[in-house]
Amino acid sequence: MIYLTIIISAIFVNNIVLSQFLGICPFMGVSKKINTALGMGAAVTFVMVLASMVTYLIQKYILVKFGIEFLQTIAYILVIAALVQLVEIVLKKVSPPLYQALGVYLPLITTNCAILGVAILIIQKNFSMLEGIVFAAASAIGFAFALVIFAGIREHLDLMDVPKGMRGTPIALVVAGILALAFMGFAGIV
Amino acid sequence: MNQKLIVSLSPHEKGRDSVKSIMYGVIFSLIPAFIASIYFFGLDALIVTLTAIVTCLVVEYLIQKCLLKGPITVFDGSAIITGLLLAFNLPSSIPLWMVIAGSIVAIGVGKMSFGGLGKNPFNPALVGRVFMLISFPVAMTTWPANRLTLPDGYTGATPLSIAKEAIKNGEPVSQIIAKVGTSLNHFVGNMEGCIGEVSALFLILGGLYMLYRGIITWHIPVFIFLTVFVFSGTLHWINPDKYLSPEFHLLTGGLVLGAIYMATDMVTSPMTTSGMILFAIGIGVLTMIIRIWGAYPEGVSFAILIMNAFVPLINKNMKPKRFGEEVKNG
Amino acid sequence: MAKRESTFKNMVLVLFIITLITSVTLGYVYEVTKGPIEKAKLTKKLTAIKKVVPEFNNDPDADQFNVQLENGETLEVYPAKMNDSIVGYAVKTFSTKGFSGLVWLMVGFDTQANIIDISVLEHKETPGLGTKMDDESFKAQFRKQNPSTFNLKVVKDGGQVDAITAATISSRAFCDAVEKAYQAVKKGGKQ
Amino acid sequence: MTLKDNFIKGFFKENAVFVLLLGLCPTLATSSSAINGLGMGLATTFVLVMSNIVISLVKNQIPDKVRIPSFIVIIASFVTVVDLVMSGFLPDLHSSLGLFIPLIVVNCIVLGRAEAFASKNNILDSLIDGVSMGLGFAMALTILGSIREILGAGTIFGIDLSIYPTDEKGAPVTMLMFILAPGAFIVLGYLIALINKIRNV
Amino acid sequence: MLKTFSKGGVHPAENKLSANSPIEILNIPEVVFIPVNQHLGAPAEIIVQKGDKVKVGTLIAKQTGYISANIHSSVSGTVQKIDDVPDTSGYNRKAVIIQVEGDEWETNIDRTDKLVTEIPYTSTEIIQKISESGIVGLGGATFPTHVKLSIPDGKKAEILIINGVECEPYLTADHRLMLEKTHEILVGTKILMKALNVSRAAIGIENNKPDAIKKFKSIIKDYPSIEIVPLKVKYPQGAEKQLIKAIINREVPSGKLPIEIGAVVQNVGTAYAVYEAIQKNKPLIERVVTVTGKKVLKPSNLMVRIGTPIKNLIGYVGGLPEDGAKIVNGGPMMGKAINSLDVPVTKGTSGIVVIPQKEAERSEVLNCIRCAKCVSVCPMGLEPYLLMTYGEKQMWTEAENDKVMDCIECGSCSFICPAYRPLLDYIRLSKTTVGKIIRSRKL
Amino acid sequence: MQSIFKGMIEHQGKIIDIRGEIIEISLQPTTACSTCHAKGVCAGSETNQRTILVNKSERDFCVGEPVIVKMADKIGYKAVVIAYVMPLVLITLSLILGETLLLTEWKTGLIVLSVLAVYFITLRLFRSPLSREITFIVEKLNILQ
Amino acid sequence: MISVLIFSALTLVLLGVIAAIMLYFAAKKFKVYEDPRIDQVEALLAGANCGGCGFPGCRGFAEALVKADKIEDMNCPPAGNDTMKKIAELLGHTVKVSDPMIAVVRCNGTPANRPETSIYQGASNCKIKHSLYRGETECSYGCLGEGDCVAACKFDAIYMDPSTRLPVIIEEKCVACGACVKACPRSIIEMRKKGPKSRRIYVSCVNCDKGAVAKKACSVACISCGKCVKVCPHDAITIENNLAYIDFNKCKLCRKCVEECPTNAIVELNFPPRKKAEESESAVEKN
Ligand SMILES: Cc1cc2nc3c(=O)[nH]c(=O)nc-3n(C[C@H](O)[C@H](O)[C@H](O)COP(=O)(O)O)c2cc1C
Ligand SMILES: Cc1cc2nc3c(=O)[nH]c(=O)nc-3n(C[C@H](O)[C@H](O)[C@H](O)COP(=O)(O)O)c2cc1C
Ligand SMILES: Cc1cc2nc3c(=O)[nH]c(=O)nc-3n(C[C@H](O)[C@H](O)[C@H](O)COP(=O)(O)O)c2cc1C
Ligand SMILES: Cc1cc2nc3c(=O)[nH]c(=O)nc-3n(C[C@H](O)[C@H](O)[C@H](O)CO)c2cc1C
Ligand code: SF4
Ligand code: SF4
Ligand code: SF4
Ligand code: SF4
Ligand code: FES
Repeated sequence: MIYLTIIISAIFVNNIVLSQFLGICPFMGVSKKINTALGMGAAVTFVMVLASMVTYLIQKYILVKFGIEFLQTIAYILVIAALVQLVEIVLKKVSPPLYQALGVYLPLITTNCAILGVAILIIQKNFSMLEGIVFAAASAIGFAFALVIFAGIREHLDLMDVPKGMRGTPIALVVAGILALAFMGFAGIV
Repeated sequence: MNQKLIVSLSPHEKGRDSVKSIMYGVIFSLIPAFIASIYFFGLDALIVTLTAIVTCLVVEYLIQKCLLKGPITVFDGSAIITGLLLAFNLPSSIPLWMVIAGSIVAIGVGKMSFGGLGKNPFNPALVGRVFMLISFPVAMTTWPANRLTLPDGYTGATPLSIAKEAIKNGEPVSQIIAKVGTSLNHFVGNMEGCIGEVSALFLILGGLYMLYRGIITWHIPVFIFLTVFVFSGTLHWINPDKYLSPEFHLLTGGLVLGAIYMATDMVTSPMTTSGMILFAIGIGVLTMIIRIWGAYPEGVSFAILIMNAFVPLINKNMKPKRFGEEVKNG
Repeated sequence: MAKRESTFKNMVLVLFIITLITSVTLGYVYEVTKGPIEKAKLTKKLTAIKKVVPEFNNDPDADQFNVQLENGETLEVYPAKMNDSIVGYAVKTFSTKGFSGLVWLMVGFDTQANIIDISVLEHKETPGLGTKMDDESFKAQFRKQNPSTFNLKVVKDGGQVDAITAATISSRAFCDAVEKAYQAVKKGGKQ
Repeated sequence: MTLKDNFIKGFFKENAVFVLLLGLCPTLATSSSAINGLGMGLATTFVLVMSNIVISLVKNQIPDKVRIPSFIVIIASFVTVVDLVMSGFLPDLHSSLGLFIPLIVVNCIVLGRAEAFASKNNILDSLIDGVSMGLGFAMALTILGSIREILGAGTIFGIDLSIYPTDEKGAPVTMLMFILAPGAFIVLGYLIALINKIRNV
Repeated sequence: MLKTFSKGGVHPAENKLSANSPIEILNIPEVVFIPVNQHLGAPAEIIVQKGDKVKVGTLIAKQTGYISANIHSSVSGTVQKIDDVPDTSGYNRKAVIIQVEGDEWETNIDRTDKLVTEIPYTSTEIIQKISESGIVGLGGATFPTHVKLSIPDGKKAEILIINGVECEPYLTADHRLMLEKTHEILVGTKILMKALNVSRAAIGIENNKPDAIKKFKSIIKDYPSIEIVPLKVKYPQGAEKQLIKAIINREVPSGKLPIEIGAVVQNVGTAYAVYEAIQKNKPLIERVVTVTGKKVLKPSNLMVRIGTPIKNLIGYVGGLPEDGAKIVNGGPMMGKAINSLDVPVTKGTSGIVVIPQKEAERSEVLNCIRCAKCVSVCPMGLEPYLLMTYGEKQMWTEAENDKVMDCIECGSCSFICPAYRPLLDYIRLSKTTVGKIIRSRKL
Repeated sequence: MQSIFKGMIEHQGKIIDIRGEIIEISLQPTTACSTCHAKGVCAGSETNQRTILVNKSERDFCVGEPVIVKMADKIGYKAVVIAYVMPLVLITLSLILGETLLLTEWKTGLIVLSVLAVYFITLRLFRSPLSREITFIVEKLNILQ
Repeated sequence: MISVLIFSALTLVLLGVIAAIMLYFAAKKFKVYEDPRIDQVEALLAGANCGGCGFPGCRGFAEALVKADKIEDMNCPPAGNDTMKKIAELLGHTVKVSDPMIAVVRCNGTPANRPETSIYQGASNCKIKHSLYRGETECSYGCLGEGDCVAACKFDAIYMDPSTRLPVIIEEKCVACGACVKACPRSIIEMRKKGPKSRRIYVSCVNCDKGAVAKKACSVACISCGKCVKVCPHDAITIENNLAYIDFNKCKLCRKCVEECPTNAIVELNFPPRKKAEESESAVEKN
C-alpha cells in the first residue's frame, strides 16, 4: 500500500515537473514529438532508477557511515555524471547499431536536475532503498507522463498559428501552468 | 459579357451551418436553464452571469484590437458561451471582482493566448473556473440559498460536499441521503450549487436541442454518464454504506452541465467518434476518482481539463478508419 | 602558460589534487559551520519552546525525554524548570493528517495541562490556506484551554475549534497534533 | 569588450532566465515570494562568481578531458559551502529554498559559464561575468517573485500592499493561484513574452 | 434498407430542375473548337492541317502513348486553323478550329435509331474499336475507356458496375439518357461485359430517379446477367470507390485501382457511347449536357457536338440570367468554375450550371473550430482539417502519412465546414505536391 | 493506437564519410539544443553529435551532402525497450528478490548491478541478430527541388 | 576533525578519479571534434536559417564554410558581403565580392493596366489559384496577387500593395535570400543585381504570348516587337518565347530601351527624374 501511495503521489499529486519543478529544461526543450517523448521517458526512468540506487548506497554506506553527509551534493553529482556516461559507453560497446538507433531516436538526456533532485529527495524523505527506487521510478514515469501530454499539446500548437508574441516558450509555459492547474485536482488523493 | 464571373475551386455549394449559427444555437439552448437559475437564486445569478459575459466580451475585444491586431470576432458567440458557462459554474453569491478576475483568466489565458477561437487546447471557461477554485476556495465553496430549499439569507452546502464530509466522518450513506434530498429534487434543481448546474432537467432539454440541431453528438455526454454510472454503481454495490448511489453522482454537482456543455466543446474535444468515447470515459473515471478519493468534493472541471490535455494524443492515435484500410472482402 | 596535456597521468593527478583540496576545504568549512548549524537548530527549538512555556532557567534540551503514546508514536517533551521546579512542558508534536506532508507543532502546557501557547514548527500546507494555522486569530482560541474540557475538534466534526476557512483539513491536523501533545503531557507529565 | 559591455551582456542581453531560458527549475520553484527569489538569486550569484574566479585561476592546469569533472567538483564544493553557511546562519531562508540549494550545481548557467567563459578568460573578466550573470539571474527571480507575491498574497517583501479586499477575519482574499505551482509557470510565460516584445522593439 | 456506402457523405439540395426535360439536339454551331487534350493522359497529336476538309467522324487527332485517346471531328467543314485556345482554366491549349459547312458524316456511321443487339466481336476487337472511337469515361474523369478495359495481367474483373447514380445536384444528363436510351445502355453494358469477360453487371441508380429504375426494371429480364441496384440518395454515391462499396461491399484498398478487387466501373454515358461506337461505328463526337441553374429560364438536357462554345448552350436555354455570378462546368460539387463563355464543350462536360450571386459567393474564412464535421462527412475516412493545415504549412511528409492521396476530391468537407474553410483547395495543393514527391522518388 | 507505432522518425544529417558500401552520417542534433540560442553556454551539448553507419543504397551520395535519415518508429521503440526498459524490469525484479530474501541493502544493490552486467553481456552476445534488425533509410534532402 | 577530513578526502578522491576515468573514456569515444571556428562563423552569419545559402540552416552553412577549401562561391545573402569578408578573414580565405542582388517583381499588371475579367474566391494562395485557372485577368503569366511571396519572405521585405495588387519589395530589407523566387508559382520574381545606387532596368513582364494576345490582356505587356533589342548599344537584350529579357551583367543602365518600348514594359528604378531625353544620357554617363 505504501508503494501505491508513493507511486500515485509521485505521478499525479506531486508530479515532478508540474508541482516539484524538477527537470523543466528538458520538459520545455525536448518535448516536441510524441513518439520521442515516450522513448525519453523510458530512458529517463532507467537512468533515474539506477542513479537513485547507487546514490542511496553511497549515502548509506559511505557518507553516513563516515559522518560526512555534507559531501552529499558533490558526491551525488559526480556519481550521476559518471553513471550517465557509463550507460552510454556500455550501450555503445554492447551493440553499436542499437546505440545508433537510439541516437536517431532519442535526443540527449540532460535531466541532471531531476535526477539529482530525486536522489536527494529520497534521502530527505527517509525512504528505504526499495521505497526510494519506487519513488524514483514513479517520478520518472510522472516526468514521462507530463512530457508525453505536453508533446501532444505542442505538436498541436505547432499547427495552430499561436500569436507571434506567445510562440515558443511563453505559450509552452502557459500550457504547463494550465496543466499544473488541472493536476491540482488530484490534490488530497494520497 | 460585362458581368464578372466568380471563379473558385469546387465545391460550389455550401452547407447550412456556420460558426455563428452553432454558437448561438448553444446559447439558445442554455436559456431555459438560465431562467431556472434566476428563479432559484434570484437577481444575483443574473448579475454574476452578465458580469462574466460582459467581461469576456470586453477582454476578447481588447486583446483582438490591441494585441493581436487582427480581425475582431467577438460577436461570433463563443465568448458569450465562455462567459455564460463560467458563470454557470460559480455560486451566485460570489463577489463580482472575482468573477471579473476569473473571466479575464478564462479569455485572456485560456483562449486568447493561443490565438482565439479554435486554437485553445483547454476549455477556457474551465480554466477560469479552476483558477477561481484554487484562488478563492472560500468564496467558491460558499453556497447561497436556493429558493426551493432554504429561506433567503441562509447559506447551505452542496449535496456532494455534505455527503463527502459525512462519509469522511464515518456516517453511513443511508443517513446522508436523508440529509441531502431525493434524486427527484436533484433532477429539477432543488439543491444548492452553482448558478447553472443545479437543474439537470433543463440542461438535458438544452442538450437534446443541440443534438437535434446537430451541434453536438451524443457520444460524449452518454459515455460520461455511463462511465459514472458504472463506476459509482460498482462501488455502491460493493459497499452501499460507504459509497453513494449512482443516481446521486449523476444528478449532483456539475456532472450534467459538464457532460453536456463543457466536455462537448468541439474545440477541446477529440475529432473522431472513438476518440470522443475514450475522452468521455476518461472524464467519467477521473471525476469519480476525484470525487471519491480527492480533496475536492467535485471533480468534473478538473477531469475535463485533464482530459483536454490528452486530446492531441487521442487525435494523433485514434484516426478515423480510412476507407480501404483493411481489405475486407465481403 | 601552456595548457596541460590530456595524458592519463595528468588527468588523474589533476583530479586528485582538485578533489583533495576541495575535500579538505569542505571538511574545514563543515567543521566551522557545524557549530552554528547545531546552534541554529537549537536556537530554533529553544525559541519555539520559549514562546510556549513560562520563563525557565534550565536547559530543556538537556532535560528532554520521550513519551510513547498509545498508538505507538513517540513525542519529545521538554520540561521547563524554574529553579528546578517544573513550570511547564513544551511538547514537540506532529500530525500526519495535514493537507500535504507532516505538520509539526510545539505545544506548551502549564503544570495543569492547560495550553499556554502553540508555535508552528514546520509544515507543507498550501500557502494562503493551511499556512493560516500560524495566524494569531486561529491560535488564539487554544490559549488557556484545557483539552479535558475543550473539545479539540473542529466545529464541523462536533468539536469546539473554529476551523480556518477553507482549510478544514489543516485545522484538523492542527487539532490532532495538539491532542497528541496533550496525551503525552498527561502520560509523562509527572516526571 | 569593455567591462561595462560585459556586465550589461550578462545582466540584460543574455539574461539567463528571460533570454537564455536557463535554470528554469530554481526560477519557478523559488520565486513564490520576492525574498525567496532574491535569496536564491544571491546564492547562485555567489557560486557563480566564486567558481568563475577559481576556474579562471586554474584553467591552464586542467587537462581538457577532465575539464567537466573538475569544474563539477569545484562548483559543487561552492554549493556545499553555501548550503552549510546558509543552514548555519540563515536557517529560515535555507529551509524555504530547500532542495534547490544543492541543485545550484546542475544549474546550466553555472557550468555553462565555467565552460564557455571562465575557462577561457582572465580573472577580472570572469568575475564580472559571474557577477553580471548572477545578478541578472537574481533580478529575474526577484521580479518574478515580486509579481507572484503581489498577485498571490497582496504583499511585497512581506509588506502588505492592501490591494485586496479582506474577509470577515481581516485576512486579505488574494489570488492564491499565483503563489502556487501554476502561477509560477503562467507568470513566467507572460513575463518572457513581454520581454521578447520589449527586446524586439 | 437501400444500399449505400458506409462512411461519411453529405446531402446537398438536389435541385434536379431539368429532370423532366427530354434531351434536345442543339443546333450545330458555325465554328467548333476541338481541344486535343480532352482526356486524362497525353494530348492527342493533330493529323489535319489548316484548310483540310473534314466530315463528322473524321479522325483529326491521334492518340499518343498508351493513356491517351483519339479525337474526331464533330462537324463537317474546313479546318480554319490550329491554334491556342483558352480551355476551361483559361490557359491556352492547342485546339483544332473548324468552320462548319453542312452536316456531312463519314459514310460508315450508322445514323438510324434501330437497336442492334447482336455483338459479333471478340473482346480484343471491342477494345480496339473503343480505342479507335476515342471513347473516354464520361462520368467526369475522362479516363480513356480502352485502357480501363484492358485488364492488367494477373488481375481478373468479376463485375462490371455501371454508374447511373448521378449524385451531383442539378445534373440530369445521365438520368435522361437512362430514360431515353435504356435499351442502348443495356446493350452497351453487354458489350462492356464481353470486353471485360465478366458474367455479372450491376447498374447503380440513386433512388431519386424512380422512373429510370422502373424503366430499367421493366426490360431487364431481356438482359439476365444485369442487375439494377437502387441506392440511397447520398453524395458522393457516384464516386467509384463508394459505388463499389455500396454494391458489392468491398473497399478498394488505399492507393489501388478498382480492378484490385475485381470491379470495373463505367458511367451510363460511357456505356451508351460504347454502344454507338461498336454497333453504329460512331466515334465520340457528341454528348448530353445538362444546362441548368435556379435562374435559368429553361433548364434543359442537350445533345451537343464536342467543340461547341458554351455560350451557344447558354443561348439555347434563354441566355445568361441577370443573376448569374458563377458558371460551373460540371456539377456544383465537383465541377470547375469557368471564367469565360467562349470555352468549348469537351468530352468531359456533363453539365453547365449557372449559380446566382448569393449562393456563388464564398464567405470569409474563419478559424477552424475543430467541430470534426469534415472528418465525419469524409467518405474516405480522412481528416480534412489536418490535411488543409499540412497544405498551408507545407508539411508534405505528414500529409502523405495521413493519406492525402486517398482524397477523391468530392468536396464534402468544404461543403460542410461551418467556418467556411477552403479545405479542398489546400488538399488539392497537397495532393499535387505530394504526388510530385512520390513520382520523384520512383525515378 | 496505430500511428505511434507506424510512423517514421526523420533526422537531418550530413554524410561525413563514404567507405565502400558504408556511409557514415553525422546527425544534426534536433534536440532542444540545436535550436537553443544558449548552446554556447551549455555543457550538455558535448556529446550531442552522433554518427551512424548505413549501408549504401543504390542512390549516389557524396561526402558533405545533407541527407535525411529515416528509421521506423518501431525500431526506435525496440531499441528503447532493449536498452532501457528491459534493464529497468530486471532492476525491479532483482530488487524485489533482494527484498523477499531479506538481504541487506548493499547486498541487494550488488545483486542488481551484477544482474545488469549479466544482461548487457548477454546482449553483447546477441548483437549480430540485433544489428540485422536495425536498418536506416537514407534519403536525399529536398526531393522537391 | 581529522577523521572527517580524511574520510572526506578519501571518498572524494576516489569518486573523483572514478568519474574522471569514466568521463575520459566517454570523451575519447564520443567527442566528435567540433572546430571551434564553426561556432564563431555561425555567430557571424545572419542566423535567420533562411536557406538562402543552399544549406540546411545557418549551422550547416557554417560547417560547410569551415570545411570548404575555397569559399569564393559561398554566400550568405542576408549577412552580405562585409560579413563574408569577415568570415573569410577568420578562415584565412579570400572572397570574391559578389555584387549585391535584390529581388525584382517582373509584372506591372495593375488593375488599370490589366483589367479584371473575373472574381477569384478560392483560398488565398497563389499556387492554388495558379493551378485552378489563369487568374482574374486575361493574362495567364502575370502576378496572381495572393501573396505567396510575401508569406515566404522571412525578412518582411515584401508587401502587397493594395492599389496595384502587386507585391512590392522593400529595398532596404531585402537580403536576396531567394525564398520569394522559389515561392512564386509563376516565376515572376527574379534575383537581379542591385546596381549602382540601386539603379536597375528590367522588363517588367513575363508574358510569353504573342504580341497581340499579350497586349490585349495587359496594356504594359511585352509584345516582343524587338525595338529594344535594336536600340540597345550593349547587346544586353534578347528575345525568346515572345519575351524580351535584359541581361543585368551586360546592361549599362543607359536607359535607351526604356524610352523605346512602345508599351512601357521596361522599368527603370531609382533613376533621377529625366529632364530631357538628350540630357539624361550624359547624366547617366557622369554617374
Ligand atoms: C491547491 C490546493 C491546496 C489546498 N491546500 C489546503 C491546505 O493546505 N489545507 C487545507 O485544509 N485545505 C486545503 N485545500 C482545500 C481542501 O482541498 C478542501 O477544499 C478544504 O480543506 C475543505 O474545505 P472547508 O474547509 O471549507 O471544509 C487546498 C485546496 C487546493 C486546491
Ligand atoms: C494515373 C491513372 C491510371 C489509371 N490506370 C488505370 C488502369 O490501368 N486500369 C483501369 O481500369 N483504370 C485505371 N485508371 C482509372 C481509375 O480507376 C478511375 O476509374 C478513373 O480515374 C476515373 O475515376 P473517377 O471518375 O471516379 O474519378 C487510372 C486512373 C489514373 C488517374
Ligand atoms: C465525388 C465523385 C462523384 C462522382 N459522381 C459520379 C456520378 O454521379 N456519376 C458518374 O457516372 N460518375 C461519377 N463519378 C465518377 C466515378 O467515380 C467514375 O469515375 C465513373 O463512374 C467511371 O466511369 P467512366 O470511366 O465511364 O467515367 C464521381 C466521382 C467522384 C470522385
Ligand atoms: C457545444 C459547445 C460547447 C461549448 N462549451 C464551451 C465551454 O465549455 N467553455 C467555453 O469556454 N466555451 C465553450 N464553447 C464555446 C467555444 O467553443 C469555446 O469558447 C472555444 O473553446 C474557444 O476557442 C462551446 C461551444 C460549443 C459549440
Ligand atoms: S474532398 Fe477529400 S478530404 Fe474532403 S471529404 Fe472528399 S475525400 Fe474527404
Ligand atoms: S468542418 Fe471546418 S471547422 Fe469543422 S473541423 Fe473541419 S475544418 Fe474545422
Ligand atoms: S524579398 Fe525575396 S529575396 Fe528579398 S529577402 Fe524577401 S524572400 Fe528573400
Ligand atoms: S509575385 Fe508570384 S507569389 Fe507573389 S503574389 Fe504574384 S503570383 Fe503570387
Ligand atoms: S534547471 Fe534545467 S532542468 Fe532543472
